[in-house]
Amino acid sequence: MPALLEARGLHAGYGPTQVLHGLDFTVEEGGVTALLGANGAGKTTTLRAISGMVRTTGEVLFRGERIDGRATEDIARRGIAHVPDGRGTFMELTVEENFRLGAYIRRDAEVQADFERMWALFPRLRQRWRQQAGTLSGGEQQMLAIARALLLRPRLLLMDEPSFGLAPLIVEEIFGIMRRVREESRVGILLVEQNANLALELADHAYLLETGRIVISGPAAEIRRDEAIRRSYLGY
Amino acid sequence: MEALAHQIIAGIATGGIYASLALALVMIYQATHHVNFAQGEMATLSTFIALSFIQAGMPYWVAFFATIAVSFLIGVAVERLLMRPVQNAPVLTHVGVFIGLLLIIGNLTGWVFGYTTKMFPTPFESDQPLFGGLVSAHQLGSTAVTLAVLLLVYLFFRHTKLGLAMRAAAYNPRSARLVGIRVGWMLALGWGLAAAIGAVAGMMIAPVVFLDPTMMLGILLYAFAGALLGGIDNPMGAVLGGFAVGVLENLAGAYVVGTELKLTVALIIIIGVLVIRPSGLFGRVVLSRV
Amino acid sequence: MSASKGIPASAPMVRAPAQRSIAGWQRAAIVLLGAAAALAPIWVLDSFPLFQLTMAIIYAVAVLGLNIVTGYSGQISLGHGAFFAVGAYATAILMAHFDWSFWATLPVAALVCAAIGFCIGFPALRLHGLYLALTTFALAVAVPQLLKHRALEGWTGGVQGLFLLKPDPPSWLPLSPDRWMYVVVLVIAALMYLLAWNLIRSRIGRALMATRDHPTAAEAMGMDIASLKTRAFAVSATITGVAGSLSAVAVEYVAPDSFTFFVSITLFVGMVAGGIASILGSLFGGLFVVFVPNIAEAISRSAPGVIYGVILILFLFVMPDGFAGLLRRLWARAFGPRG
Amino acid sequence: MTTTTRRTLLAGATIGAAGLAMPNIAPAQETPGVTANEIRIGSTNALSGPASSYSVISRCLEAMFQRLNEQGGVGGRRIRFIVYDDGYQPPRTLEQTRRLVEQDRVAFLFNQLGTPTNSAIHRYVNQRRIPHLFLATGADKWANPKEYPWTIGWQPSYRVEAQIYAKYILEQKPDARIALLYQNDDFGKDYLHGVQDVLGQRFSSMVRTATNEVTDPTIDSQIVQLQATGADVLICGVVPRFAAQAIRRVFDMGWRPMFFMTNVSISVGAVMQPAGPERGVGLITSDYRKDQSDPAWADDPGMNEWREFMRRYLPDADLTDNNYTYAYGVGTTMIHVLRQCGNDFSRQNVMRQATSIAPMDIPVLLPGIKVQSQPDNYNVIRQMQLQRWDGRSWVRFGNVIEGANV
Repeated sequence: MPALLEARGLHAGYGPTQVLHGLDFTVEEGGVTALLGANGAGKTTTLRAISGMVRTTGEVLFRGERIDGRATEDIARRGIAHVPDGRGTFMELTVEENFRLGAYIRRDAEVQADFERMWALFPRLRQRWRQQAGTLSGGEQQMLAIARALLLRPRLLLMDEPSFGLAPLIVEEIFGIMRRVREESRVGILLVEQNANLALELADHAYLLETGRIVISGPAAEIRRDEAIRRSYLGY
Repeated sequence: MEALAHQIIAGIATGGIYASLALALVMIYQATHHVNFAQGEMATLSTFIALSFIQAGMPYWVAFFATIAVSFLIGVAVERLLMRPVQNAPVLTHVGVFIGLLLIIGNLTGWVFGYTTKMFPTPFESDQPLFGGLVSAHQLGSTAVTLAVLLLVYLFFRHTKLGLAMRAAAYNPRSARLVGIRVGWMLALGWGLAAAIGAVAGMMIAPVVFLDPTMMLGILLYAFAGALLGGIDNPMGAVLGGFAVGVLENLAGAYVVGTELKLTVALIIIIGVLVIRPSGLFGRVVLSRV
Repeated sequence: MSASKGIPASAPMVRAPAQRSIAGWQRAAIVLLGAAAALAPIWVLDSFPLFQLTMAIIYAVAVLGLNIVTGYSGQISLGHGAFFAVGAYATAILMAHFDWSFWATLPVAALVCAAIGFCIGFPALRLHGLYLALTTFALAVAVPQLLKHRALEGWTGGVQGLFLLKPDPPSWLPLSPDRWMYVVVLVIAALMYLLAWNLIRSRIGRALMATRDHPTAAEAMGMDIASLKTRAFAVSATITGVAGSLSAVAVEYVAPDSFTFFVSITLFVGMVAGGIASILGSLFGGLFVVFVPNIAEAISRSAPGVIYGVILILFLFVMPDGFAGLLRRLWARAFGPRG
Repeated sequence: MTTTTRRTLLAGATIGAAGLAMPNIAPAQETPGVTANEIRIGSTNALSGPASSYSVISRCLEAMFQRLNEQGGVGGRRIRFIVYDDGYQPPRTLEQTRRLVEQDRVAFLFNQLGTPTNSAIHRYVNQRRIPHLFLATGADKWANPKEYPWTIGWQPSYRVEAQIYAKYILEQKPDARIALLYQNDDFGKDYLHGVQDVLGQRFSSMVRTATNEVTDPTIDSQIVQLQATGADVLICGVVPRFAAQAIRRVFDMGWRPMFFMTNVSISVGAVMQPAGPERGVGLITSDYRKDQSDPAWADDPGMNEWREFMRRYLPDADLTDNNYTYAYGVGTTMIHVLRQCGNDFSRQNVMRQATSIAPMDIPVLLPGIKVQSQPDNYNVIRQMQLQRWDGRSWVRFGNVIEGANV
């Protein structure tokens, strides 16, 4: 059985600048894979490469099928949800409308049920139901972004720095919710995080990126325990 | 006093003209976040196409809907052929393409259909002059049509999935792609719908002002002002703005500065309002926290 | 969060021009060669092509003015024809009614435009994007109406306009008025370009571009954006107004119909075709708006407007960031990406 | 001519001065633009932009010269008629005219369109002594042989037309209250000036005015405003689209003034039909042309000549457009002048012939209205006749009126 997502020799860049130099990695169904590394290592670009938002070479396979070179919207329609950096909520639209957009491609009858599931996960969003997303606090916006992505009913969820710019308490809340998501559904998660400790706590497997190359990979628990790695790469 | 009432009624009637084109501007803005400067010219072209259909013997309403369909296709084609190649260019380049489009369509219409002033039929004929001859049956009918279009636009944007997707694509194309919206087609669809609404506006305006290739040149500016005054992201606001501009312009011309400067004064007032309320009277103020 | 987060989500308005250091003597040689090339047409061209070139340079100056506000400061103006008109009329009125010499009128025209530009700059601060486009476009529509207005008719000549004369060449120069006009335009254009060049290079210029690209950040850095932008508007209006003043004497006639909103559109087209936020591009823009309509006419006399529009759009397809963008790409290809 | 005196004086003075200060004007060729088998004639028109409706005039003239060439040309020479687009922008007109004169080296200029556009080149052509013939504009400043001897118009001026209406009003309704609607440009203002000429002191007490811009969508507001003044006479100096609007609105409001319409906007096809023929009954105008849609001219030999020409040379043209009859008239005049030149097509002789046309009939002009010119009188068509709309066609009444001496 193929991995949920597999990248082989993935290169990507902006204009003449190459950012990724041949990555190989996999994300397993139902598992959490963390992508760690310093600023500029190419973590965000990796997620964008999977979503078809940058020019790439190499192969990306999703459930055994090539998806590299496809349009972003087609990739989303195959079941890959992406919570991008800067959250990617629709600031000008209401929370409700953001929800409806999250479920845009779905034709099944369970959308309403999923709305209710999201209300249960994020009770704060329910209170803000008719408010413009732009008026929400940073933490609420991140919650909305995650809810919006989950409403796609994805098989794979790409998350770009969910903790970015948020107060520790909120970060804790969000990671708590993600743990619940992980337990309740079979969605695979590829998580990009600056906060390596948090990410490794949640992840099963981790890759360490340095200037566009994978330098270390292994089970999250092992990396967490490896003092040398922690000190030289993760800085804590 | 009677003259004042007459000026206001005449202003409302003229404002209806602005309102109908303003709706097309709102449509394209909602779908692309641009204002197409060639919108008026495209509407004029549509009206000439409608006239050809009618002259070829089609009944009015058949020609009406056929024109809407043809205009929709023209709008889609324009987006696919002309806007697509520059989609990643700077915004100002887009404005450059709009100007090119304005030149092409404006001159093409005259070249193909001629420049003489033509009569365009109305489906709302009546022999009884209304309101002391200030408003024709056609103007009442066309106002009803404008309001009907307004209702459709409102329902489309507020209550359909497609309308929501179009707004999302315009606000944030990147995120829209991430939820699976085909942004390219949303833009094309927006152009098509705007062209279709423009066609309706053209067919409603032409019986009042008479049809020639420059028919929309002045109207576009007023419609633009009306749309911005009311709030360009709000169809209802744009329509009210259109009516407001019509009345304002008449009152300024008749009682304030004389007809020579009525446009100037109307514009100054509008700009004054915009300085105080930059999103228009009914526009949604977009708040965002970083 | 810098590098990776900062990578542009949407295309930036301009890319930074490639900078290479050039030795002093090389620079001097380039300036001399440029000056020689600019003056050559006086001896090479007949009076008619020389006149066209004169007009092209005048439009290039006007486009340059527009470029400062719209290209560099990021405030879209569809109304610079208004400043062009004001500059032209300032010169024409002083020359026709008070028998001033052209040279004396030039600073007045510049000052008047600066003042008006400064005043327009204030509401322009509150308005963005489309709203500013409408405001400035309204200005372009209103100016011809004001020029025709009864109250000003005594000064402006109303719809009939005003006649004036080109400046005479100094008696020691064996040049015809046409050729002298070219020299005059060239010198003033050079001054305007120098002014613009210095402005763009200065702290103000860099601040303007920073404001355009990252308004919040610029504000956070403690820049007085409002004062920057209004000043930019004033400088921009001045340059375009000077161009208008030159056009009045080059054409020797001003009338409201010479300054319809089409002038604003023309300037805008020149800016886009030449390259947004490019000084060199503005020069090309001037050539574009004078010569391309003639090319269009040579292609089809039955519908030159259609052809002009088609050429404009094709041009933008091939060079979405204008002529200056093409130059930048050629430069990059020739010398490789800089390190 | 209230505001123009000082300026024209100034301009006249400068011509003299500039003429002296121009050492290197091209050495006077004997007959520029004329070769053994060709005469080059230049013109400008709005082939693009909002004023393009007049471009059909140039097309018609091109066809007329083509017909002339097929018939053997003039004096053994073919005519080459070069028309450039100025988009109705005065600076472009100057550019294109200089191209015609300096690059194409045309013999002379003919029927350039527009008042502001021709104003921009008025001095240029007079300085260089280039015949600037039969302009396509009805402003009255082209008939000024003293200061601008090289420029001559053709059609009767709008100002004279307005004078005719004003005099007729004084005759019929000495205590009329007049409403005047005019377009806020050179064309419309001539109607204001013409009425002022006749009424003089009484203007301010008798007349109320309103203006419109070409870009106005409708003129309803102006009509409402003028009706509210209680006027019983209405004069309109507006282009066809607004003329049709005015006729319809005035009628629908139940206002029944004595109603005068500029002869620019009386085409049956473009104005009266769109407005509704029944609404225009009683409308008064004055014209010098025959209206091609008027049944009275169905079998008229002159109009048949025109129709035959249109059928052969411009089969796709819109026959209701009276720019074609205008063009045919002015083209006929031009060809007549060329024939009068004999074999001498020097600029001096062309100008001499153009300014000494013996009174002649032109197929598309009303009976009794002549084309003529004298060295001291550049008003080529100086007669008109009043006519009234009877619901189907224009009915002439009264005598042929000679401009200034109504």
